[in-house]
Amino acid sequence: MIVSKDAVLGNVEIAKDTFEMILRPQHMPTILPGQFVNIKLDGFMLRRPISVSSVNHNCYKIIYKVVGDGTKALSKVKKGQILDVLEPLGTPFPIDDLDEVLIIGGGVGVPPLFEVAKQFRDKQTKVTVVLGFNDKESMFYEDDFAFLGCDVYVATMDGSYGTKGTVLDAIAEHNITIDTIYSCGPMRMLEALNQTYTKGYLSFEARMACGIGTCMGCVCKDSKDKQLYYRICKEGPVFPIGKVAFEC
Amino acid sequence: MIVSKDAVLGNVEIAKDTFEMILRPQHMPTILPGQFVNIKLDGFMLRRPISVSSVNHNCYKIIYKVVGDGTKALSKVKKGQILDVLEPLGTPFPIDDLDEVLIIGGGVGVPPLFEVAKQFRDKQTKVTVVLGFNDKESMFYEDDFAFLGCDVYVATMDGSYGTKGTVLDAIAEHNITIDTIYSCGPMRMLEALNQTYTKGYLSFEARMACGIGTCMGCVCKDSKDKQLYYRICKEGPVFPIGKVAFEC
Amino acid sequence: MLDIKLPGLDLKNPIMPASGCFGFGREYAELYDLSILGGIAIKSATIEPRFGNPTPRIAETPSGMLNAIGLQNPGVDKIIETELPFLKQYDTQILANVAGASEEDYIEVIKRLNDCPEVHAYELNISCPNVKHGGIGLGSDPILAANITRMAKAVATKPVWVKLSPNVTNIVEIAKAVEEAGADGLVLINTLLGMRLDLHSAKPIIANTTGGLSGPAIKPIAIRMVYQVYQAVDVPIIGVGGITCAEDVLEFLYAGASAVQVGMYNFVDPYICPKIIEQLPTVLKKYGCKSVKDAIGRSHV
Amino acid sequence: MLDIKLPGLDLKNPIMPASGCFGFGREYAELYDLSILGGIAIKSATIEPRFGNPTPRIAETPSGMLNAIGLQNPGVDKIIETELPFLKQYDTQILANVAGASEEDYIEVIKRLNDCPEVHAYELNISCPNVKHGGIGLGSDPILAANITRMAKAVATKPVWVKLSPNVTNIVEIAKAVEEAGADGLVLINTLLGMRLDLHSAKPIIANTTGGLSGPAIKPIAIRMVYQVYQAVDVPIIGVGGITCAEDVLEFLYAGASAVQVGMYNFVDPYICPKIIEQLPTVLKKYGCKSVKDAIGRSHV
Ligand SMILES: Cc1cc2nc3c(=O)[nH]c(=O)nc-3n(C[C@H](O)[C@H](O)[C@H](O)COP(=O)(O)OP(=O)(O)OC[C@H]3O[C@@H](n4cnc5c(N)ncnc54)[C@H](O)[C@@H]3O)c2cc1C
Ligand SMILES: Cc1cc2nc3c(=O)[nH]c(=O)nc-3n(C[C@H](O)[C@H](O)[C@H](O)COP(=O)(O)OP(=O)(O)OC[C@H]3O[C@@H](n4cnc5c(N)ncnc54)[C@H](O)[C@@H]3O)c2cc1C
Ligand SMILES: Cc1cc2nc3c(=O)[nH]c(=O)nc-3n(C[C@H](O)[C@H](O)[C@H](O)COP(=O)(O)O)c2cc1C
Ligand SMILES: Cc1cc2nc3c(=O)[nH]c(=O)nc-3n(C[C@H](O)[C@H](O)[C@H](O)COP(=O)(O)O)c2cc1C
Ligand code: FES
Ligand code: FES
Repeated sequence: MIVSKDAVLGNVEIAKDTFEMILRPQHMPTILPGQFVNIKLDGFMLRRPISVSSVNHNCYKIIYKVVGDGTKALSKVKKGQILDVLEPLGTPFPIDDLDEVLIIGGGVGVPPLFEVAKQFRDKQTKVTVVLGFNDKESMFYEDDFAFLGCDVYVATMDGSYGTKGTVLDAIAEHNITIDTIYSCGPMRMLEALNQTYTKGYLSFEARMACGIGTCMGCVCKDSKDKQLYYRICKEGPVFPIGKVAFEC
Repeated sequence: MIVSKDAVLGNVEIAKDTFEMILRPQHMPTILPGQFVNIKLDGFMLRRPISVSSVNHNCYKIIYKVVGDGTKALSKVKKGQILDVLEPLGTPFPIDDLDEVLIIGGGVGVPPLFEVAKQFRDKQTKVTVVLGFNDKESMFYEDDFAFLGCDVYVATMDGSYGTKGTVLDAIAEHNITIDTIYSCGPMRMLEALNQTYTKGYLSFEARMACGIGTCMGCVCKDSKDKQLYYRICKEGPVFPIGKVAFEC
Repeated sequence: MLDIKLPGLDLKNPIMPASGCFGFGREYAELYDLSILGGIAIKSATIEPRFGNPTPRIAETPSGMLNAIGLQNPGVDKIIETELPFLKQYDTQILANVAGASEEDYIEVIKRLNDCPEVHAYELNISCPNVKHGGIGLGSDPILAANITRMAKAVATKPVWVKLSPNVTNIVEIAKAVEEAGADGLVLINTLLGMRLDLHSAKPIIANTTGGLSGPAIKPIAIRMVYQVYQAVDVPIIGVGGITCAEDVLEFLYAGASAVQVGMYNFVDPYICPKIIEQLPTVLKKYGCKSVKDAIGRSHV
Repeated sequence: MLDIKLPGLDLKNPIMPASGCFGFGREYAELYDLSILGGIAIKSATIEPRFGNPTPRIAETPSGMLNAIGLQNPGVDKIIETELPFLKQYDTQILANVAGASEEDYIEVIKRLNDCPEVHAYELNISCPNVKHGGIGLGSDPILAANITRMAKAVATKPVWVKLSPNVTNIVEIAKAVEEAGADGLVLINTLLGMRLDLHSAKPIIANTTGGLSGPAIKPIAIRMVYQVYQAVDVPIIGVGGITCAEDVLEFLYAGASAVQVGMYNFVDPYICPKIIEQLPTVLKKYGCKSVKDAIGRSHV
């Protein structure tokens, strides 16, 4: 982990209230799929954790949705500005040796999965992607996943694009039977997947103060041993499916 | 008084830690000599009161010294930025009918006196100016007053320019006997002038919250009637010499 | 949608400027029509005119400010003579904030204001941290707080609201004592006692040493106190502390306030009260509240 | 110039991370050498391991944050077994923060830590607002506070510092009671009880309803309390609350603190402690202080 001054190379709206930002660190660290960065914004006390969606030689991308004052301020940041960022944080998705894998992303849970798909495709793994959004306007990255050579299916809650309903509805409709999943998205989606699948990884969110494992703000319990806990910012955000308890 | 979004047309360092900023209101109000504006800065709770130093058709100037975090932030403002400003505030210097007048400014008390000098010169009044600074590097506006056609004398505390000592030392050295003064500067200087002169006006400072007369943060007492008080932001900052008590 | 009827206060909307942050309205009347305000809590009135504390009385703090005005006011007689007639021209509700150095002072101020039709209710300031022998003692002891409330109720011809101090171990205890003593409503909170030192002189910036902390910095404390007190009392609550926007108002309503006061933010944005009044319907709707009444105490259901 | 000798704590500089804001140092040890720190106040230790409160435990506030961790910690035995040996490698002073659900718990934790040479002094946390039957009661009553202090002193083989709660009517009364009961020093302040509501759900953001407010927002309150307590007691004070820079440290020293703790700002800038230590000599000099000792209590002379 480093504290970096990252230069903003771009910051554009790619879907409804959803922005893609390119950041160039002073010294590019190794960032693995599923890791996140923690961004300081002027006028806000706590940093904002955002997943890295894609990594290049000397820069990386994030995709974020404007949901409150902090992400609104982030959306106003201009090309050329410098941001104070802790990077990278958290335990990544392991890119296991697999013949095929199912990637399931919901809303702003989609971003970290793009780098996952990229790295699996680099290893020739067959990648099937199911993306869930509220509506067509909120959708992003369908084409980008396709360009990697993934099979991509989309579900929207209002049926304005793809399957009407959740990612599980899309999986059923298209008879997708791949049993190893890599997923990130809203809690309810993760909980449903946790009950349906037994192999793969889920990535979680939590309100964080430090993002580096000291404040104990972001903990979750082990699914079996209620004395055992994990820090989502440190042992997570990625956990093997079934490892983490959903009530907390 | 209006709440205005003022465009910054310039912001340059004109002496040690001393900046001159040009502001253009959306709709230029009438600003009289000695009045001040109250500037909101991002990240600061209270506005910063700064005197107007010079007025033009659709814009005005302020001169400020970097003494703390707020004025430091102000010094970082870039040309083209928009500031949230209450303007104009306070009771101005009356530009009385006089044959000659002595203007005495100390440090960042100098700025409001420039518009005073300008308006007296427009009325053909003979204007003598005595400016006091800590040192030569902190000096500003000697030439500008001269260009208006004023006789200008300077004192510096360390003797690096003009008379060594205070404005009173310069007045003594140059045998200036004009008895009506217009002055602004540090409290100790105003207090000394208050004891020496009986005609003219002094402009005061105080820590302010509202700047418009409601919070009672900035009051001073009448020099005779200890039950009577004035709000420096409203009845002031300019008072006839002798009117205001110095202990408070 | 915005109206709410409270003891003595028939508010067209739940927004009023807080005592000490609006004077007697004269300066703001130059900016907008005061009749749009739900009400106005006027500056604390005392029996004698008061000059207040020495200056500096103001210091900035992170997301807040300190003040030690010391209840400067022209005295109740002068207020009756010059300020209330001025306020009379506006169609709004006047909450007269009452303060004093002794219980007798409070009672005397109330007696003189009883005959003024311009005043709709009283706000007993038993919580000002800036007066030496004054309110602070009353506000931090449940027995003293109940006592002054009872005395005020005995003479007052209008409803009595009591404004509590947050500088206490147990706000609920005080609130209950005051309710039991007959208070018609509670106002929460006054300022927290704070201090800033000047790094050059090493002395307090505020001449009076300490000052009252207000602004967004204290909002989480105010919300907590309104929330706790709402669960313990039946009288209505007016919430105050750190409000800067309509969303803040909604948070106070949810916590249990029936109306709110806006304090120091009037200094930052002199148009803040009209702005909030304008935005409140949109914000209520955005979060699914049909009216102000619908939002009150929503956190507790 | 920066060194200061306090009961149990021989500090090379007056800067230590505050309890709960630095874990047991492991994460920060990856960033810098912990030996540069004056000391470390480690996370509260309880007898049993504690999971703490449900999540969310964190909320942002203007110039501050709320937390309701609930004293999550692995329990004193595990701390002795795995954390203290880790900290032993660093040349710094360890202030072991002690908490519990009952007086007996505190005493038992102290007994177990008595034999650990890694621990230089105790910090009794009688002020955590996030434990139900726990510290908060102790910290808000002078008799209870004095009692637990006396009990701790009776068994402790190392100096006992007592960390006070700001959620009280009269901090001076508590401080004096604790001093009289034998405390070797005082730590001021813990967090203020606050709350935030979610506008969508109308429910508290913090699952535990309320949380402890920390950060720059509370600094004026902390400074005021250190200032007041300094005038009333003879034991040294460690100041904490809202420190973000060396200037803030100086303000606490002036108010009467002999050393300080940095809390939540470690989360904002993980390098804040080394930065402050580096800048402190310059800042002391700028304001005319020859040393830390020279600055302590300067506001009072
Ligand atoms: C590991 C991790 C990875 C994330 N990756 C992404 C991403 O790639 N794209 C994206 O759009 N969002 C992502 N999020 C969620 C993102 O952090 C929040 O949407 C954001 O912090 C909201 O800030 P705000 O100021 O706009 O909202 P506000 O509600 O005003 O924020 C107030 C406080 O709550 C916290 N907060 C609010 N919502 C969340 C949330 N859902 N999760 C965590 N903290 C929250 C904020 O950080 C802040 O401290 C991620 C969160 C985590 C923990
Ligand atoms: C009517 C009036 C006119 C002024 N005109 C000028 C001018 O033309 N040029 C100029 O350089 N300065 C002027 N000042 C002083 C200027 O307002 C302060 O230097 C400035 O507010 C300092 O802000 P800061 O954040 O840099 O300092 P900080 O010390 O960090 O400010 C903290 C707080 O203290 C207040 N404060 C600090 N010093 C002063 C002061 N001397 N007077 C009033 N408030 C203060 C600030 O406004 C702020 O609220 C004027 C002040 C007043 C009252
Ligand atoms: C400058 C100033 C003066 C105040 N004077 C009074 C007063 O006279 N009587 C009173 O009851 N409260 C007074 N208060 C407290 C406010 O009414 C209010 O309770 C407090 O400021 C918290 O609200 P805020 O955070 O919105 O400012 C004053 C506050 C300020 C900032
Ligand atoms: C996340 C968090 C956890 C804390 N845990 C503890 C604790 O276990 N024991 C304790 O005595 N204080 C605890 N505190 C309080 C701090 O030690 C400190 O007193 C307080 O945060 C004020 O300092 P600050 O404003 O610099 O954060 C905690 C504070 C935070 C923010
Ligand atoms: S956010 Fe602090 S431990 Fe995870
Ligand atoms: S600054 Fe508020 S009355 Fe003058």
